[in-house]
Amino acid sequence: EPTAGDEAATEAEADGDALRIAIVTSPSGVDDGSFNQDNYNGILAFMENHSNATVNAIQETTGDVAAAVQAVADVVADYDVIVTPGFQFADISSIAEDNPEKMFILVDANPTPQGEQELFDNIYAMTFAEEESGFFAGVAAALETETGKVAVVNGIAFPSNVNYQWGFESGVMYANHHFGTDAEVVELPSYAGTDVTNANVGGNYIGNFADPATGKVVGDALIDEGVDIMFVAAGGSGMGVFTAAMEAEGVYVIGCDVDQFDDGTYSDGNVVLTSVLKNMSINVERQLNAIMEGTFQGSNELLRADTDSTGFVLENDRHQLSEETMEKLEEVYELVQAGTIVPAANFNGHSPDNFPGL
Amino acid sequence: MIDRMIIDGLAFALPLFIIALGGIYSERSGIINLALEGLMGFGAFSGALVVVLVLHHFPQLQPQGIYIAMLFAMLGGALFATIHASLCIYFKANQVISGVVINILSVSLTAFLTRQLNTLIFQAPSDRFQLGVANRITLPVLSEIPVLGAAFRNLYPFQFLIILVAIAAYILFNKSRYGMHLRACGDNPHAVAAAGLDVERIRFSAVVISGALAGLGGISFAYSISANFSPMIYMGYGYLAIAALIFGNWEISNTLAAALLFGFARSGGYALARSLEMSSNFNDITMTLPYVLTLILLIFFSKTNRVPRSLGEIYDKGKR
Amino acid sequence: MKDTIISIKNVTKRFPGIIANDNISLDIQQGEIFALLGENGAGKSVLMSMLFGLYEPDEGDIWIKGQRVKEYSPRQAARMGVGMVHQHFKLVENYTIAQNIVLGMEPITKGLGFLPLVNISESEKTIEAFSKRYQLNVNPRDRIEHVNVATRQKVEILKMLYKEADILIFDEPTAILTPQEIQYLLDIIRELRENGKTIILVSHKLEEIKEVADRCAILNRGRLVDIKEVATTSTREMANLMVGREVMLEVNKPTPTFGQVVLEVENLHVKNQDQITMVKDVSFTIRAGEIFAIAGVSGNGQTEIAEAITGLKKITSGTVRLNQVDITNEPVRQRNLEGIAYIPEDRQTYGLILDDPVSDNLVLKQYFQEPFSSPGGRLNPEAFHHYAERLITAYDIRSNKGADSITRSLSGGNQQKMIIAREIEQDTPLIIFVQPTRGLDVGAIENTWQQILQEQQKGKAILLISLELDEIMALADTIGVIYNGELLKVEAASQLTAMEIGAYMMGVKEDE
Amino acid sequence: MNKKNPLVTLLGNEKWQWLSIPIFAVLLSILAGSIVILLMGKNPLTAYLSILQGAGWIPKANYAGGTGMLTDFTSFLDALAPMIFAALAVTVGFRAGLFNIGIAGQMLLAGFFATLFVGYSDLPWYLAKPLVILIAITVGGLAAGFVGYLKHRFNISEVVSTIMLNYMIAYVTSYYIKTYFVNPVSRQSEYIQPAASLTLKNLRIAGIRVDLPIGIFLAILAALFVYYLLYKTRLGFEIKAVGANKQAAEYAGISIGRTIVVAMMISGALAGLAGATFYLGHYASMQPGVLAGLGYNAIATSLLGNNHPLGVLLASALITTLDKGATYMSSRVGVVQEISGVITSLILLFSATGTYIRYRISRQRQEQKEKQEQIHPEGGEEA
Ligand SMILES: Nc1ncnc2c1ncn2[C@@H]1O[C@H](COP(=O)(O)OP(=O)(O)OP(=O)(O)O)[C@@H](O)[C@H]1O
Ligand SMILES: Nc1ncnc2c1ncn2[C@@H]1O[C@H](COP(=O)(O)OP(=O)(O)OP(=O)(O)O)[C@@H](O)[C@H]1O
Ligand SMILES: [Mg+2]
Ligand SMILES: [Mg+2]
Repeated sequence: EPTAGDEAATEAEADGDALRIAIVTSPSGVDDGSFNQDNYNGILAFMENHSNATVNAIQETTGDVAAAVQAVADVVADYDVIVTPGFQFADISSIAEDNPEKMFILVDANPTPQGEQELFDNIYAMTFAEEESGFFAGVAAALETETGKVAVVNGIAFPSNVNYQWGFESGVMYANHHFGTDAEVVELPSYAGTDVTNANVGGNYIGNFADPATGKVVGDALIDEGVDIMFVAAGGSGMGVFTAAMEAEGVYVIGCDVDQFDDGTYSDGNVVLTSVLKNMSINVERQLNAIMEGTFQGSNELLRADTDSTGFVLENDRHQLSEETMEKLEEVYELVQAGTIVPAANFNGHSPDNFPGL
Repeated sequence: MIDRMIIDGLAFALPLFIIALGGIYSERSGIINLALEGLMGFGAFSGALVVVLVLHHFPQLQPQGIYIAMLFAMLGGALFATIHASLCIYFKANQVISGVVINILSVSLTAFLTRQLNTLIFQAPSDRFQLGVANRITLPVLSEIPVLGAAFRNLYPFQFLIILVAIAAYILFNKSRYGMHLRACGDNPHAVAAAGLDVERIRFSAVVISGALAGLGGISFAYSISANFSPMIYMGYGYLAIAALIFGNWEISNTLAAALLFGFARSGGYALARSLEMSSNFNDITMTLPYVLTLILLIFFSKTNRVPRSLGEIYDKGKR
Repeated sequence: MKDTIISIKNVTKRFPGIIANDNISLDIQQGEIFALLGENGAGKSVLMSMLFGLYEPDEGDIWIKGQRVKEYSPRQAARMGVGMVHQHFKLVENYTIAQNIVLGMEPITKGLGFLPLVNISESEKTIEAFSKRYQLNVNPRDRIEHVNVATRQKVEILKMLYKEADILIFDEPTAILTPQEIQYLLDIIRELRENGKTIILVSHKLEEIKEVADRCAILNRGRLVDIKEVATTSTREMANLMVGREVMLEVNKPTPTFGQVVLEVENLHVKNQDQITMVKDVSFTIRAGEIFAIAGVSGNGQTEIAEAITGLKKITSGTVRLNQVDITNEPVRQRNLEGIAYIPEDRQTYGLILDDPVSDNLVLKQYFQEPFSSPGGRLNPEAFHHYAERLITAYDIRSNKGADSITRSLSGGNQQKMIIAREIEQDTPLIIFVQPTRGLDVGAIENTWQQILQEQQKGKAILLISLELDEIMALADTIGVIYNGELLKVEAASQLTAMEIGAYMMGVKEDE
Repeated sequence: MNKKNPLVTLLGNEKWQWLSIPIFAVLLSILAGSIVILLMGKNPLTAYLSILQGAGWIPKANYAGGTGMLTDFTSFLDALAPMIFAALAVTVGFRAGLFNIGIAGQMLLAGFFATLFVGYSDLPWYLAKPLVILIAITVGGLAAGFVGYLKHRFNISEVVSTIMLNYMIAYVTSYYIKTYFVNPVSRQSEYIQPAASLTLKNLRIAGIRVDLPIGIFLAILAALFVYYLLYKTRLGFEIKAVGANKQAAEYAGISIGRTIVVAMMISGALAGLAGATFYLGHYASMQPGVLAGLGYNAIATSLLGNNHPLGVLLASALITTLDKGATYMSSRVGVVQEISGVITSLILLFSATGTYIRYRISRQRQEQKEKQEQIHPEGGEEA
């Protein structure tokens, strides 16, 4: 109905430059204190400088990809910008095609190609070099371990998870070579992952992103093997690994994606050694600003340390690393930023024991 | 590995058992209770909410946290159970339907409230209540027994409480006047009324008790699995408890055996997976172990099943 | 002059569609045996239930021991010393006899010195002694689900005595007892009166009332007709008051002519679900045109025999032949088609689907045949309706909406008519009647007996299982008496007296 | 005349009680929902209107490119189809006296096999689509028939066996999906071929993009079929007899075991169709290890529809409307979407009291009648 579309246009003009933003999320919602929250914070930060912008948070409750896209389709008419955090939203490209005047910020996935088309003028898709974050975790773990045994726990061997795993292993390897540590990466054969090409990639995979019970079993099994630091990139299943660490003595975890320090508190302290980050909020804010300034450009970006998009927690009261470790992390961070170090990722042709900068 | 199997098996079986025990109270009084899943979840929600509130203001109470949580989980479960009890007893609703509806309500209500309360009260948006863990306890002497000693190692505080509550519930159920009246209600409520007792009150209290026990089980799972309350607690353990109690023929001791079977089949499944060293993909297959086992055992044990005679029947004083 | 212990003043009680008690007033004296007499549905049980606190009067009040009872409940009744033996037993099946008797007044022991626990062993001892004292011998450790009806009756009586009631209500306690047991019960009732108890006895059986009661009240359709001194009133007078017209239950039984053997039962053994043998080595034959009656106290295997013949229960061993065809292993449907009609004992559970319309129930055994359904399986509602209307007229089945009435809304008597109509219309060589007149009033009984005799005239073989000796004496050509699963005696009806049958029903064998 | 009781006046007509009582329950819960929305400081009227808009019943103010009211409405129908099937599955089981708690598992298994054998094949649409339906019916029917068999043969409560089977099916299919046809981006099974889909996706009608669900036509047919089955056929007569009174049915010569198994198979076949329209229609993909919540909601939906196939159609439409409209309401009114879940459960909660309402009405009508009878005693006697 063309008339309806016209109305929307006039409405938008009447409000002047008021940007109408929607954030559509997977079941956990914008206030999950985690992944979605970080994206939402980017919008809130933007709104501090643009007080007449509005934001509505919409939550899709099933977690199914088709449902996720449907939720976007249901509301797209009423907004100028839609922020969609999560791989579930890759299929919004079809909506973007139909709504060239709307802008989309897609986080953690590239849009699904429509025919030959992979890039869309109105979608800014950001993905992150998880292997870099994993690398920092690996270096920190190798430097901090008391038992000399560390491990990485993941959900399912999808590329993002394998990136984290190999990045972590690269980091441990790097520390062993350059900082004189002697850390061993423990892998349980029964939890080895099979990646999307059906190759066995090792690691410790829970086999699920929403099964904390099995997460705890895997965590316990690793602790039984003597592991005292676990890097956890396993979604909801990860909470089980955290619990296992809390129940054990002297075992720590490294969080991922966002600062997970608050998830680690328990009666005797905190099990979160540090968290390695994907800096989504600053990138969401950047793109919203770009929209305001008229410089917004659709693209599929793999974001790295060079734009401060990957990293680790810096605030002193949000991590438990020694000063020495922090110094070494700063050191490798610069090398990663400069591209001197390129940790191994699922499909970048490197492996944890052979990557540039090792 | 066997240690781990015993420890984890018990830690899973006991909460499951106490939920099923709640189910026994309700069903032996004549009220079908498919609502256990929802009662368990709501109980866990209440316990977690209260403990988070208390610790927010009195952080020094941290060590007592788990006990506060268990107490309020029982209260919350009991409170939520009054809905099921009222629907089934006073509003004469179909008991199966009421149970299913309560489960649906519980999931949506706790998810909604958790989010709202975190933002409103703690100004910290989150979809869960962080609980922290309970210190685990190892019993001296007993834990030194070879192999079986594992059953006395690394125990959660809730395991002790569950055992205490279960013993009390057992005595109340099988030895006390109240228990005798309750079991009679499940067989022939008219006989109970003729004996000058109030059937509706007995049944109401039985359902409320079942809510309290389910709540206790729920908060135990919350502590032992993810150390927080989130809607992820609704993993179907309430339904599993129903299976356990039917498997246990509505008898407390048999149901304990059924719950232990589930617990050990589950931890045994994990142990099996580890020893076979198959890749993580096969986890899903080993996870089916408890259910396959149950179904097979049911084939042998169901013939003699004795459903409480008046189970599910709407009690109408005037009916002859 | 004795004191008034119960005073019922202008009491009215209604149920949907019926006024069960209509403005009833009567006084009962301390220490008397007061009988309550009336047809089925006259409102006797309802009135007693109000005395016992199960129902509340809609209007009027009840005074007990000079006190007006308010917020009255069975608990309250027990406190005031009122006890009741219910017509429909109210027993917990999976409890022992002792547990049933003490329910609500359990003796307590202190477990570990402080826990109030039910003292089962003490209850058992008490009950054992107690049952000896009243000579109502029961084993307190038996579970109710394993004992027969007579024992259950005893348990109901013991329940009341145990609660030390001094006002004892017996609601039709003799309906299921043998003549000997009835005598015995009446003795107990007399003895209780000697002990100063007040007794209210509800019964249809005029002889009993005549024998023990001091006074009797007659109810008819919820109204109090009269109160009589029993000593100066004849049974005939009471009967006429009860029914409101002259009654004469008399059967004109024509001399039967027997044809070929229709049913042959040989060495039948049947177990119940607890693997207890309920029928032991039973053999008998029924010829065309013969009424073969099985007499016996309820629970001695009668139901199992009927169910074994109809195929509802699995046979442990033995054979059943119908018209020379061995049907021992045939399914129910097949047997029906080959010629067995069956009026079951428990009409509400087996005979009818109460929530379905009358029409569906009337075709319950034929719905799958033409014209009720097509060969393809499509139902023909018109045929249902047509057929039902015909039976409703032919058998005088009364209901509010004819074929479309919900079966539950019909009175018990009309429900029974539905079943009899359906079964007789099958026109099968064998008809099994179990308790065909239970719960029917005199008129309906007359009618049913006539129908049974008509079928006999048509040359049907009839198996009649009844607890009512009168019925058996009135109808049977041949009588088999069953005790404890065995046919103790099979004899032509003319060769047996009621007292003899009663003795066999108690298990007294010929040589004793 | 004595004064009339409003409840009796309003809902007293027994012929319409199957409709009037659920409507009464729904109105009560909408009222309760309004209070919740008011408490959150929002306008309930806007909220409810936007639910209707979101489900495509009434037009929205704005539509996005290429979409219109028809887009929303067909999308609603797409979601409605599996709900109807699932609720019908419950109804058939219920009428035979069986609680099929395993709808979700039967859906999943049927969807899985249809996806496995047809979803990724190159079959042309005229083979693929009927084959999907056939497989779904067969797999669902067999899975549930197995439950019926266990019940009949081994006396295993269908409640327990369906719960066990739900878990087993969820885990086993999860294994296969994750191992053999997972899409690494979406983390669920690869989308099926359009030829196999029961929803014709991305059609353009007058320039508007619509997803046309074939399933909805099938679902309405299925409702008619169930109606026909239950009320017009011999088998339906037997199913209802077994459900209403097992002993009486056995007495009448109906084979209980066969009827239970057949009823379960029909219930399962309907559940299978729910699975087909859910996984190969509405979603076109499967989430590993996730049982559809719809399988449980259907139990309550069937009750709301009074376990009557036509009532089920209306009840499913209502529940699906609430579900579909929730996103748009959340966006327009700014309340969290979970509110709609709370309202749905309130509706179901109130509808569970339908028996009680009916009971109260008959009681009160009786009292009224008796009062009248006292005024005209002779008239009452004949009534
Ligand atoms: N709970 C009830 N609900 C509805 N109607 C009832 C109820 N109890 C009794 N009635 C009706 O009240 C009337 C009186 O019943 P009551 O049981 O007192 O009869 P009765 O005189 O004891 O008959 P019987 O000799 O058969 O025991 C009957 O018509 C019966 O249907
Ligand atoms: N469960 C019930 N539901 C509805 N109405 C009932 C019920 N029981 C009894 N009634 C009503 O009470 C009336 C009397 O029932 P009851 O069985 O006591 O009749 P009755 O007087 O004994 O008649 P009959 O001599 O035919 O047995 C019935 O006609 C019916 O309207
Ligand atoms: Mg009576
Ligand atoms: Mg009657």
